[in-house]
Amino acid sequence: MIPGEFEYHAPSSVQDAVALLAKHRDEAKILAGGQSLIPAMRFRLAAPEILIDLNGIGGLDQLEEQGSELCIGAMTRESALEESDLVQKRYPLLADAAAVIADPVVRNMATVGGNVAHADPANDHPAVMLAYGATVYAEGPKGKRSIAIDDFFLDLFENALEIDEILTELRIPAPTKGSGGAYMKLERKVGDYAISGVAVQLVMDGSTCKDVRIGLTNVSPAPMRAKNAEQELIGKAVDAAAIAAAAKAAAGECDPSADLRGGVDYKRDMTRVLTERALVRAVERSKE
Amino acid sequence: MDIGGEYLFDAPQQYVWDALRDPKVLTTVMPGGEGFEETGSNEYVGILNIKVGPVRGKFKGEIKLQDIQEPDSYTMVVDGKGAPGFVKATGNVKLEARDRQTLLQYSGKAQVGGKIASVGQRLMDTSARSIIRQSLEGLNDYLQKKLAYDSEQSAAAAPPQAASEAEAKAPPETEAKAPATEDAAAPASAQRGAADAKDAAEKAPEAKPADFQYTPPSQAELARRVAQDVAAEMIPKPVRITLLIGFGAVLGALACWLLR
Amino acid sequence: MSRHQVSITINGKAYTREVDARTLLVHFIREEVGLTGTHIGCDTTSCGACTVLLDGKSVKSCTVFAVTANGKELLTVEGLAQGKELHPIQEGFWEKHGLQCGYCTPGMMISAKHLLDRNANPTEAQIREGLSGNLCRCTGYNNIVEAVQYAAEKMRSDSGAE
Amino acid sequence: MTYHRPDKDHHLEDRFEEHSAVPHDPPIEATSDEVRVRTPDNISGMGHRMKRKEDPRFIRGMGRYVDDVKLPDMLHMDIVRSPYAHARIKEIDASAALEMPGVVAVITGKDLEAHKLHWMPTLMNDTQMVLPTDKVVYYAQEVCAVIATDRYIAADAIEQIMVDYEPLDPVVDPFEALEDKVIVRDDKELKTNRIWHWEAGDKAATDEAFKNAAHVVKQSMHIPRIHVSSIETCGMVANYNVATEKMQLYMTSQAPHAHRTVFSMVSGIPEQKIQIISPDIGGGFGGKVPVYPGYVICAVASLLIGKPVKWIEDRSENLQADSFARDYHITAELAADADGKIVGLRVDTLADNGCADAAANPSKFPAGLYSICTGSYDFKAAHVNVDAVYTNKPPGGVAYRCSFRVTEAVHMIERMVDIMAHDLKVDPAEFRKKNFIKAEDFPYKSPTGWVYDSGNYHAALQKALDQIDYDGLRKEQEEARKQGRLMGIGISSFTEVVGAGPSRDYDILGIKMFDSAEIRIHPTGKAIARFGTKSQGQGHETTYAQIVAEELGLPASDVEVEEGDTDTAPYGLGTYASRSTPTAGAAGALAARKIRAKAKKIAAYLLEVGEDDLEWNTDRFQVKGSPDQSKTIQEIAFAAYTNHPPGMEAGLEAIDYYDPPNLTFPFGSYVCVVDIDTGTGMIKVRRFVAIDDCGHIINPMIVEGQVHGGLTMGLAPALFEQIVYDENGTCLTGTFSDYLLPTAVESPKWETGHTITPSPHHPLGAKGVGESPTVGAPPAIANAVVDALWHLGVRHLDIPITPQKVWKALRDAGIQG
Repeated sequence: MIPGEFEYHAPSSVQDAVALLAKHRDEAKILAGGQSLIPAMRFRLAAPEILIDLNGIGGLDQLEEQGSELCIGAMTRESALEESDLVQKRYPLLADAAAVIADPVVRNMATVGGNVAHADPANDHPAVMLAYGATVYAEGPKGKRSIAIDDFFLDLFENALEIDEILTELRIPAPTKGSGGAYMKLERKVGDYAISGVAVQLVMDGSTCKDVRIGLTNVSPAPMRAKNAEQELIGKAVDAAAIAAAAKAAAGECDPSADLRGGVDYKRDMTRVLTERALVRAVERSKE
Repeated sequence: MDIGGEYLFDAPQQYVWDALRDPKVLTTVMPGGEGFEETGSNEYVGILNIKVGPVRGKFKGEIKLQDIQEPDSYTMVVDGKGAPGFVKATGNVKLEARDRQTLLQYSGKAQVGGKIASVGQRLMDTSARSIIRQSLEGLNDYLQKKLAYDSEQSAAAAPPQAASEAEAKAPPETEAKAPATEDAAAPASAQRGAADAKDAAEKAPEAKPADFQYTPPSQAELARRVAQDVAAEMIPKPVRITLLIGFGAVLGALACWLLR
Repeated sequence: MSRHQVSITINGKAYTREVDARTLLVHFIREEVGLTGTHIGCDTTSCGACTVLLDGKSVKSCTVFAVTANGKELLTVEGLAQGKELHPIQEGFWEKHGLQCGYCTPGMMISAKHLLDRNANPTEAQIREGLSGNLCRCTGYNNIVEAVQYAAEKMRSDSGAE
Repeated sequence: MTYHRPDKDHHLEDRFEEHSAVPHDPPIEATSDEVRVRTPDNISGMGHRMKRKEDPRFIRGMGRYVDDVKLPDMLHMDIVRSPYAHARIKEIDASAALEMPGVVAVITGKDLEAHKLHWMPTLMNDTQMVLPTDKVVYYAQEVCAVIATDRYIAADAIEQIMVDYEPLDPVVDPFEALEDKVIVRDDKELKTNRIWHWEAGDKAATDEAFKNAAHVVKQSMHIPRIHVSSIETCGMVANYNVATEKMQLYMTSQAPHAHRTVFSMVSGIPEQKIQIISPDIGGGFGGKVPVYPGYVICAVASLLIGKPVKWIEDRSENLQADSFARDYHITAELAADADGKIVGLRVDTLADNGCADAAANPSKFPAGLYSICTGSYDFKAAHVNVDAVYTNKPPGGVAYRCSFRVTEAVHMIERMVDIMAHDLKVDPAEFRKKNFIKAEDFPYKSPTGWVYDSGNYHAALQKALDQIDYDGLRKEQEEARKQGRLMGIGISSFTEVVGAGPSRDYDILGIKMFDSAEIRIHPTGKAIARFGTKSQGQGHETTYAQIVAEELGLPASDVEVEEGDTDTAPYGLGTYASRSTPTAGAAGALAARKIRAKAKKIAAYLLEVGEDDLEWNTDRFQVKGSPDQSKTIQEIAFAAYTNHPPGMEAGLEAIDYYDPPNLTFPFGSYVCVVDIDTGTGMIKVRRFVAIDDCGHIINPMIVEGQVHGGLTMGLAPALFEQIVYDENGTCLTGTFSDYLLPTAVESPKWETGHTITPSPHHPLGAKGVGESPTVGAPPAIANAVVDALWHLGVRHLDIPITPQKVWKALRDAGIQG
């Protein structure tokens, strides 16, 4: 349970980090919170030759609204979300998720950027960011660029970052009139990955759903949106029947794998149940 | 772990068959594949450097092909070992012509053991599926480029006789189906059995490694295509890449886990 | 491999050592510095026996590299008491029988400190949630909750008295 | 061990006369709710909520556990483990590892074979490999070990050792193992996986009872394989001194003395040259009773190299290779007459022992005390079968905080009783009351031969029902069902059997299961007391001091308690199976009484009166009728060294080896309320009331703490924990991410209480309590869940009852959530 040897770099700027990444490419790995990477290294399932530690880079942990967006620096610790009044008051979906990621001690080290960049469908932020329609900002040798979250997750642990790019920031749209969101996660115990998790962000116009995005956690090989479920709601009156139809659609379009958390049928049905509950909660919140 | 699924290749059956029988091709299309070699009658040994996210593992694999029914089906027995664990798998691969396309169906069982299974149980299935998808996607990519190359070649070669002696051996082909007839027309020495794959590689026109240079896309690129495929709603569900296997699949099962 | 000079202040005292990049913070604390009150229980960020405060926040020191903690301040269980005077959390654990084998206790108390530093008057549910990153196999948690409640009250009255 | 059948339950030899003839001191007392307190606060004898004496070092981070031991020139060991559950080892190539700077040695089975140390005996007289020379028989089995100057280097080196395995088909399922298609132990003469067959009770009488029964219920169940998972893993620092030829072993040991003897017998090192020090132990729960290969390799490494060697398991090694608990596959039948009285019990059991019979049971009890399975109920006919098999899994059969298989027994009978009550449409509480052994029937002889010392089951159950408002809950349940809400109420009225044990029946590898105490009173009236047991969190330093205080009137704070160093502590069998208070605690009381007897002589001398003129009062001997004339224990102690009577030996000390006349039988009634989320199948334990009766209480605070902890460790297997293997025999629950220990969030707020029905034969009337809740809680929870679902046609759910199991039951019943 001792990690293998590696060469360690602690750059003091994103530019330096990018330069290191550009130089070492595939041999290098970024260390953010390390709460996924270090255990993998301790099992020697991961053995990067070069580790580029972002913890010494200042200014990557901003958490503030700019214009019509909430800007979340990549190195923002999960616990910062929990402790932020802004997030608690205006971003209930994000706040819901922040409270159920891993456990409270892990959340002090784990970062939002790491959680997203890892592109693990079992992580909670990917579904949340998909539901928010977030924008990912990455920095590479050619400068900064933005990537729509819908284009970000490619496959299990595969994201759209180039090999020499670093995720530096996430931005999510600020709430508008009638918006509401909720995250529902079913876990065997605290600290576990979700059996299933559902992130909903919607905009209501009276009882009609103007817009909705639904992200699913740990029920597909890559983080996914429940687009069929969304289609069951958009432009429709959100009543029990519509919610049930959307939930059923989400259960149908997810693609879980069996593991110790449960079988495929169970996970599908949990996706249905949680979609229903998350929608109900999000609609309630849209009225607040 | 039960494995099974299907994949629709945009290539004629013989193309798919030959590629599936060619260790060199498989080595190239599988993410992390590294030099598979034939060691005996339909037996191959090779290295697979699996990469799933931050997790990497090197596996030595032995593959046996059995019950070979050219060009329709075979059974693959895989035995892989590496520091992170081991895999044992048996899979049936079936090809079926669908017009100019070929439907590959696979089913079987894979057992993954050792450290990867023990500490990364949650990712066993998902990782295997991911690697398989990427392998099949990679194979399709190869076939597309190969087809394009061959039709270019045949277009160029059709009016005048091919200059090189190697190419001269190969009758011109006018369409992608050619390899099937081509194979049948090959010298009598080209028997099924021992050096089957090698023969195919050496004698069939599509296997001109010196001429046809194939550069596989990066794993990220394959992943991107998988993502696009999965996202693309025009792809009918049954044909969507729902599962793994075949060659890449079984070996893909090697790649697993990862903790939080 | 790379070796690095690392300076970490632990319980107010600076320690400078040259270590491998891969040296885990928990090993730095236990082996390099010799403070063995911080324990190792699971190796996978599950049990929290290795919890320490890193710049005031509880972290699992088995999942942090010592090099990452370079220049930072740590508080371990050995730094809770002021000389002979126990910290209210330590008092609470003793008074309320919040420990049995004592192995998870240092990490549990550090997590409790993190919690109480941010919430002086937590509900029982908040205490349970706040300690849910730390496993205890002996106590069934009832008395740990009471110990934290005891400490919270004591800390509130102490600070009120000032 | 050869396969033999049938072997009658050893215990069936009738002990009734013997046990019921035991002189009672104190005499049988009626059940009470009041904790007995006979000493003032400053003395803090029994019954005081004394703060723990051991805590100051723990809360300051100054506990000293094995991994805290650091010796000069200490080397570190790491172990290469098998990725296969069954494979032949063709070659081990350690050349690359040996070339690494800092690597001192690589130890293989062949190296141990040269010293005839490649096999070791198990506690059940079976054999187990230390390191294999031929084949591995379970996943994560030790294959070879690296000794290096640093634990990081050792970890690097094991990656460089190339082992060539020839995989063999494993047998993972115990029922398949019975078919003998794959033989796990081909080192044995008999080529079978069957280890033993064992029976208890009267088959003919049981068959007859079933023939005449009006109601019979039958249920199969699996008590799954679980792991104790103390937060501290196992480890050792072995320190062999070449000059003195002394082997000092710091070891995570619950039974250091027995381990010393085993080490001596296995290694040939003279026993006086072995010192085992079991320092602070970070939880045991039975997992630190067996001798694991790692200990032996570590000790051998130090012996061969002549330097200290440290070995500390990581969590995955601990979960995957150390002894498991449970893993009994049970089919039970319970018969009742037309009046709803239980008349018979029939039990068939398949025990999955893994690759060796390494259960931590008394030698004569291959299935432990499993035949206690008639529980708290009074009926005459029972018959129990157990067959044990080898499979390609780690060996074990440790307690998981219980007494030798009593948890399996209690789970079975409490489930069966609940099923019968539900089938008969009788309230489960009423059904229990109707069938309980009555208070006046103690001592009670069970149909499988046990002699229960004392009990009052009705009182404990009634108290639990009252405390939780059982009637109110049943009404609420009725209403809830009408609204489609699912709640369940579960009861468990268990009888524990602890305190092994009487030496005639109980031994470990032939060593009788007595335990010991040695008390020395210093001239200034302070004392040191040493015991043969070893606390792993139970608080012995406090409770034993309170026992001495109770008996001698010395303030408990003046009594230093030591355990765990075999060079200084008297020989004892250790701490497990809730035996410390029943055995060593009794020894402490009796040693104190020996001291008191001598003290009386000294007091008589000092007061110049006859011994018969003296009476004991709390902390002094006083002249009868003239309490002013007295000598305190402190005065007497001083005199014992400064002014002792002529002809008397100086000093004031005593030792006692206590051989209990019988086991003790703690009991209790637990009531649990659960709410079920019909959408997700999630189970929430809303309330849990536990009424325990462990006889006289030494320290109520510690008893409550033990009960709380035991309840969470009962909740764990009921809802969360299970060791899972795949078809290859790979353990899939190799980390705490997949082996699920409950946190403070999953664990409810436990509500506890007690009744006190003293043991008639224990010197203090105490019984032991640390494990009762682990035994009693799982069926209370399982019964509550099934109670919530019974009307939907659910008769039984195997533990751990995961949300998926509940969800399936709900969906099968057409409830869509």
